[in-house]
Amino acid sequence: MSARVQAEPFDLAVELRGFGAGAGAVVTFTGIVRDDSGHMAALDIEHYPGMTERALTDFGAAAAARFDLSDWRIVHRHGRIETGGQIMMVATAARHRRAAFDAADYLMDWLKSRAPFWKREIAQDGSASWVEARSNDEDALGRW
Amino acid sequence: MSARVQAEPFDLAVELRGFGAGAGAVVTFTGIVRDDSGHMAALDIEHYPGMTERALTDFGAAAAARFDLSDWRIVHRHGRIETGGQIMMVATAARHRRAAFDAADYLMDWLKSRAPFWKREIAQDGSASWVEARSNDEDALGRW
Amino acid sequence: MTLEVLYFAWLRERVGHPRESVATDAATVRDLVAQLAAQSDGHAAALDDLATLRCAVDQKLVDLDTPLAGAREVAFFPPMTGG
Amino acid sequence: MTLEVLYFAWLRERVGHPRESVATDAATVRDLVAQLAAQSDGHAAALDDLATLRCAVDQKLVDLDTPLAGAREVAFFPPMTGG
Repeated sequence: MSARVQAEPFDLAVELRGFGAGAGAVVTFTGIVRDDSGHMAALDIEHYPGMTERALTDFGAAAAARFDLSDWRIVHRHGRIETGGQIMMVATAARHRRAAFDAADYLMDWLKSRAPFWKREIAQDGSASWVEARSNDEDALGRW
Repeated sequence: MSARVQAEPFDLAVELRGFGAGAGAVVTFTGIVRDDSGHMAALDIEHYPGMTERALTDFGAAAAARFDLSDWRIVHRHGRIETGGQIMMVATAARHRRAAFDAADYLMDWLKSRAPFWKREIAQDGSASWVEARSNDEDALGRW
Repeated sequence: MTLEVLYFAWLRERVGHPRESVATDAATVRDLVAQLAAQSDGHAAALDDLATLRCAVDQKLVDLDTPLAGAREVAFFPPMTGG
Repeated sequence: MTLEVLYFAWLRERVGHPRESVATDAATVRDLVAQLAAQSDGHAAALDDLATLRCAVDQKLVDLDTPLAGAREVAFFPPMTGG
């Protein structure tokens, strides 16, 4: 049961070592920098130190209570991440499959629009533009 | 894009090496032997060699087409698996989160009631009993 | 025709063996089930409940009314419990 | 009171710096926004669109009508894009 914000890459295998002992179902989600335009070099992710850790810990605790998780983990990176690099991961462990899936989905919805991260796309020519929030990310919270 | 049936344990980290290159979202599900009764020692999983591989490959291909996956993997074990051991995993890679989540969920629904595996619970006293199919596993397919 | 018939899980246990070659004129899976059920008490017990009986013809899941013409391998088993 | 005010993402770029200490009598976040927007063209541009403006008081997300009594740190930023 932990949340971390870090510049360094993470290793899913290391994060899952000993994760969810006693659970029946473990779900992981990994977000990866994707180049949709064909011109992107990297993402640069700004965050709000202090608030970020607090928000992620609150989301994890809320998910654990709601879905009766036996374990959860959130790792989110900040700073520059090249195309193809991992941005973040969540892992959830529960007795049953449905709870593990739903909890991971729930955490992602909260991360997308309530965790203080801001993505900037860095193009191959060095120009940068802030990623705009999508209204359906906000709408997604209405599901829960 | 592969399905495997094996007696040996698998290592999620090894399975994910190079998995989903170019995707934006990777979801994994891992099923673990859970002792609900407090008396269980292991699961023993029987399968239908030949048909199993075919069924898993068909499910994977169907999920790939339906959810536009860039990659998928299914590994399912057979034989004796001690409590706490991994039973199976699916991994899905897609451009977007929703597709990766839904595809993993879809594959699990199919695996649960259409892949030729039969679980037997081995109690600590050596007695064995076949796991009964749950009607909601069957119902779950109606979602898709 | 001669079919290779396979049994899995508790059907296998009740029949007493995992496979057998069966000479049959059965037109459908349902006809074959009736023929097999008459073969022994174990077969009868294994094939008793048609509502929960699952069947594959040449390794594809089918229902009981599937024709057997051209089939080589027929498998019977209880509802699956994988995943 | 004196508040520590933080800006993130393109709000930070428009304001020109990431944080500042602000002496204020503002009763609510909305009052504070009005005071800050009058401070410079950069502030005005950053705080222009109240519909998309997001705010945290002492590191908790709040809406614009939240009272500032007892607050120490107020942050302004655009809609978040994590995950």
